[in-house]
Amino acid sequence: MKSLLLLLIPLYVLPLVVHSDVVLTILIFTFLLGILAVGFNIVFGGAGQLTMFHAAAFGIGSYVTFLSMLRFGIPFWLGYCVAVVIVVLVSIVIGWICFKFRLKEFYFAVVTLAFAELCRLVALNWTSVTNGTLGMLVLEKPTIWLPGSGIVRIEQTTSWYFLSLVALSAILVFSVLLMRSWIGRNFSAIRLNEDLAQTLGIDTFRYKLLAFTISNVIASFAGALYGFYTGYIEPAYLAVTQSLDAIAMVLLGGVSTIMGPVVGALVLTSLPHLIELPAEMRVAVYGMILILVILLMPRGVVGLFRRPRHAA
Amino acid sequence: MKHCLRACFAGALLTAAVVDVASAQTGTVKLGQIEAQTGPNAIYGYMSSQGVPIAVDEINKAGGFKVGDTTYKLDLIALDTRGDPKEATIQIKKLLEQDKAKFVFGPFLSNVFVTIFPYAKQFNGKFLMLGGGTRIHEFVGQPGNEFVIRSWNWDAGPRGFGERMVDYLIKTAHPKKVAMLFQNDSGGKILGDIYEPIFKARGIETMTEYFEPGTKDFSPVLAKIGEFRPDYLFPGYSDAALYDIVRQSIEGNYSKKFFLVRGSTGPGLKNKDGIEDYIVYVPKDFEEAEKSDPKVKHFVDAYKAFYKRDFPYDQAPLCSSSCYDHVYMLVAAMQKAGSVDDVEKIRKTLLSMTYEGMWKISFDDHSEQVFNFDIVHLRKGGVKEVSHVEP
Amino acid sequence: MTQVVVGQILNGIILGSLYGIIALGVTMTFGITGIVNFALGQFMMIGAYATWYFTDLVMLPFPVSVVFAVAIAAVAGLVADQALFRFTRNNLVNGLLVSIGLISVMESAALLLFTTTPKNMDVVIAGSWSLGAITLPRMKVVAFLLLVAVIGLTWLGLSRAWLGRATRAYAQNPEAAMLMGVPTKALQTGVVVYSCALAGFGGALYASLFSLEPSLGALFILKGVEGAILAGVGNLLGALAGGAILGVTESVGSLYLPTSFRDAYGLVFLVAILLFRPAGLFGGRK
Amino acid sequence: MLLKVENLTKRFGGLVAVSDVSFAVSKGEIIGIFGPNGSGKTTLLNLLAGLLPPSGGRVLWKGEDIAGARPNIIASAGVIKTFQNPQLFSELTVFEHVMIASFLAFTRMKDHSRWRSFLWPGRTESILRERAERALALCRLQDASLKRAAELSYGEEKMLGVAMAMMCEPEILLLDEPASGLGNDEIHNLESVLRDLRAHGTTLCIIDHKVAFLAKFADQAIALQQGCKIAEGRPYDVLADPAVVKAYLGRSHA
Repeated sequence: MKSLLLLLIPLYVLPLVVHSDVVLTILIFTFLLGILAVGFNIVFGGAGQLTMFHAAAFGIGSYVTFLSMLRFGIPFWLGYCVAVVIVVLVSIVIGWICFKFRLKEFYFAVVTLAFAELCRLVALNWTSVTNGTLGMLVLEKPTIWLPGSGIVRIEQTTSWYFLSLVALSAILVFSVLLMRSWIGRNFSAIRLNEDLAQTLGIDTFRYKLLAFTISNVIASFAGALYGFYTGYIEPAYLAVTQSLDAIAMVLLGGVSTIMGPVVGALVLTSLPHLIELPAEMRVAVYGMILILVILLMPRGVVGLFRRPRHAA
Repeated sequence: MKHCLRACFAGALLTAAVVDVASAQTGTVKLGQIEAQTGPNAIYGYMSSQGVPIAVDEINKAGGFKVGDTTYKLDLIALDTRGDPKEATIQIKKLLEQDKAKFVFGPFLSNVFVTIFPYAKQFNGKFLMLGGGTRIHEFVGQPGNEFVIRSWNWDAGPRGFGERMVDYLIKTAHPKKVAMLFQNDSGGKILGDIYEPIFKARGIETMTEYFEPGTKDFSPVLAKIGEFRPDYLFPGYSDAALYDIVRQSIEGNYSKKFFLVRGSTGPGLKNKDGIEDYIVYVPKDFEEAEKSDPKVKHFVDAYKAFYKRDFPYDQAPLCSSSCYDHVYMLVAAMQKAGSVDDVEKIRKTLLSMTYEGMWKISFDDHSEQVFNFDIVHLRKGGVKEVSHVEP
Repeated sequence: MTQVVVGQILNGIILGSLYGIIALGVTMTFGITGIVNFALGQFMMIGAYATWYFTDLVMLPFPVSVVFAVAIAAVAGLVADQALFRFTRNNLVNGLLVSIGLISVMESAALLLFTTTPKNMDVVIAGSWSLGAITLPRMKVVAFLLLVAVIGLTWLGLSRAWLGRATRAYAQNPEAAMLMGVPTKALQTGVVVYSCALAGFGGALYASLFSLEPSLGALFILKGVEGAILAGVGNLLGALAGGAILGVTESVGSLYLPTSFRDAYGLVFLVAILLFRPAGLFGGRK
Repeated sequence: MLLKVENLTKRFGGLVAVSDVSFAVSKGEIIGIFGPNGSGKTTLLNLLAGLLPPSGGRVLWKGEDIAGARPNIIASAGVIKTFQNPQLFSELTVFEHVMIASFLAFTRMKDHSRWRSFLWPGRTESILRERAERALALCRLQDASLKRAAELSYGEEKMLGVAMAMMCEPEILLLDEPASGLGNDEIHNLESVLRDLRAHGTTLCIIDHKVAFLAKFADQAIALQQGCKIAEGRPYDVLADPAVVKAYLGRSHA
């Protein structure tokens, strides 16, 4: 926990030093996509289940939050609660189907990919609600009650910077607590040897379902914030490429580590802006990283510094 | 001590002024461009991003342009959004805040424009954005959105090229039934919403089908259209799909007569023996115009020299060329307005002037572009008939 | 109306054969090397662009350029296997992620070489046969026959020739096969290269039917995996049937439901099969 | 009667691995089950632990039939099993293995709520750590607690399996061939551990083909052959039983 706070403090101080909007924007996207990556890492790095559904949860989070705000005229946070309820229900249904049939690694990934694509097709074709391919313009902004100035709309980059940083910090603290608790130990048991975990009294079905649901709820949180920050929600949020981005970030940063996904998110978000590559080359570099990480650094950047332990 | 401070302060002011005067002779005008040069839906962005560099290169080689007593050079900052709204957000911020560009070309993609619009709106009055995206039509011309100008003509409306195209179709072929087949994305949906009323107003029965972007086998949806027995098939909107639609429609003999408002003559020429009729809106038929119009000849040669490859006659040359005209039009507006950074004044002159480039370009009161265009009518065997239209 | 439906069933089967050849590649690679080569779609793209290049630019006759295209796809497969897939044998997750990396590398290479503008090959066999209201383009029928022939030959090879039996033996029981002197390393590489060549061949025929874009691989690999799982991974002839079932449902389905649901059918099949008949319709190796 | 097995059978297609086996174990008793390789010993154990669904028969645990229940339910009921070839988490240290195995013990902690331990794990952790040290000490693994599972010797792996089983606070411990593949000093070590377990009053069910080793500990013994129970009773009587001798040595041996 201490190492986590040590890494976060400089980020809080940064906006006082750095004023360039571009750097702050890149960091905001890093934090938001970092939340998605941390969510994925809990189910993949923690419980060892490779899911491809987190992009759908990401999209559902943004769509449902915005639609419930429109339909019921409630503030952002209440809208997000509605999204959490929906995502939890969807995760339980899909998780129950997958884990009841004891789908292993590859087949679990393919089935969750199929469900994610189905959700994307629904978002694409349910034009009366989601406006289909035209996407939806989000002009509302999240509001926060600040002691000094009461209800404040988050609009400027710096306020978005702090909101997304606080959100990321909360998710990171939660994931540290989770992985250090008995739940985290059970996740590691399931990841490393599911049969043995069964004989130790761990109901692997329930804990895999819990990991899957937690990861999707966190992904929907990232989706809600992301949709409101960019101000535009479209079916592409649920696309496979969004899932693959999160997977690449976690692999690059370090699977089963706490800060790994955030490091991966920072590298993959800022990469296109640091090196001025022709567009085609950039996509190639992206693919190259994925290959090199898997073949040469299976434990990712952060993983290099620490032996993999289940955070006990 | 105070005295000395005041002295050197004055000194500093003086030198700054001198330096400023010395550099008054030459300056640079920053020109931003955010287009999707790669990625799945980059076909339009890729084409338009080719015209601007040629114009900028020509102007700078000619020593820049004079406004008042200073000559300016153009500094082009072309960024590739890869069709990803997230990238575009970061890039527009870079252009407006870091590079302080006052003129931005693009985007042609509606979803990119809609994402960066709320952010760009904060800079209303401080910069101009010339974008071609279809959905820009919903925002342009409204109070508070003065910074947006749409650099492509609109289909509907009194001077809309779509209406003129439909009138031409009725005049030449008197069709009773037209089947529309568009891509299931924002561009396709908008085309459907525009052209259904236009055809209805003229008593033509229509049917609209949508296909998934990236579809290659159109035979199921063409079979559905075949049931409708249309006189004309109206497919849209990008060449990527048109080649397949035209070929498969001919091979499956669903319909051999085609009417297009977007896309190029390419598919028609490729299947010239199979088609019976192929009416397509082409901003300029370059093969023919190159022979008669020196400006077009100059542009084609400049393109070949700059990119060192042959000129893509069949692939919607409009985008690369009209953006070429836009650079010159912008420079002319700056010269007429007599300033390089008074955005509001430049905007007014730009919207009020008519620019005689490869096109006769002017803007309607909705600050959307209007320009003359050609209707290319291919008959069986590739016989081509071009008619020029002045909206 | 029924003629239109019959027309679409035939069209679906023809399209299904393209899915089938990729499904066959997926099945063979999974059966022998234990991973799914998600980059097969890109080898199809290589085959397609190579055929277009040799036919339109180098002006070679179509059959010659197909042979060249298949050769190039096979060589690319060998390079990919030796450089990457050799390290991810029997590790599904790493294999999946490495192939995804390979997809973006190969797609951007194609973008660099051929730009996004679609390429169209000159029509190889023009015209179409029609029977009542059903009209089938000649090229499509020829392509279908060639694909079925190649899949049939592969199946025959695997069941008759020694190498084929060794491959099947290895697929069923790797340890036993190894003990009987089956050259596993060469076999695994051989299978990867052969499935890439198959994909290249599929790409060559694809180029004769449709226009080409760098991103054509993505759609076909998903259909290929669906077809392979539908038939039961490891079941060779089943791959063609799996592909055909997918093709028919999509074509006939698009007649009644909006075409935007086209990809949904394959996904629904995939989920249903994996849950209720994990061994696939025809019972392959789970 | 702690555990009562009634005509438990298991068929794999035509092959009958375990046919109609019945026996009973009372609290604190040690029962030894032995038989030649392939006599269905491990299958029987897997049936009891729920790793294999039985084809027939009942397993009454404290009067309640747990046959066919999921392994984790049977484990939380108190029936804990070790593996013939040890199943371990290769990347983790010995201590981490035992901490993971502490899950059942953790769920049975009455004195405070789980969610408080989620936020302030301090107290529960220290209790579990102390129990883990005790279990490792019991199995003579305290000095190896920071070694990674992959670096352990075969004997140490077996001992870790027993330690993990102990952490689950078993009411009955099913030991699957604990002595097989061990060196002499490791067997001595194992024997002293089993004596400690007996002292704790843990009910044991040991299966092995090392007859001499079993006879030393078991209060009661059962002999299996081709899945059937061919003899039952005190270890030395069973050993002397002609049917067992014939099964073991292949011919009658006076």
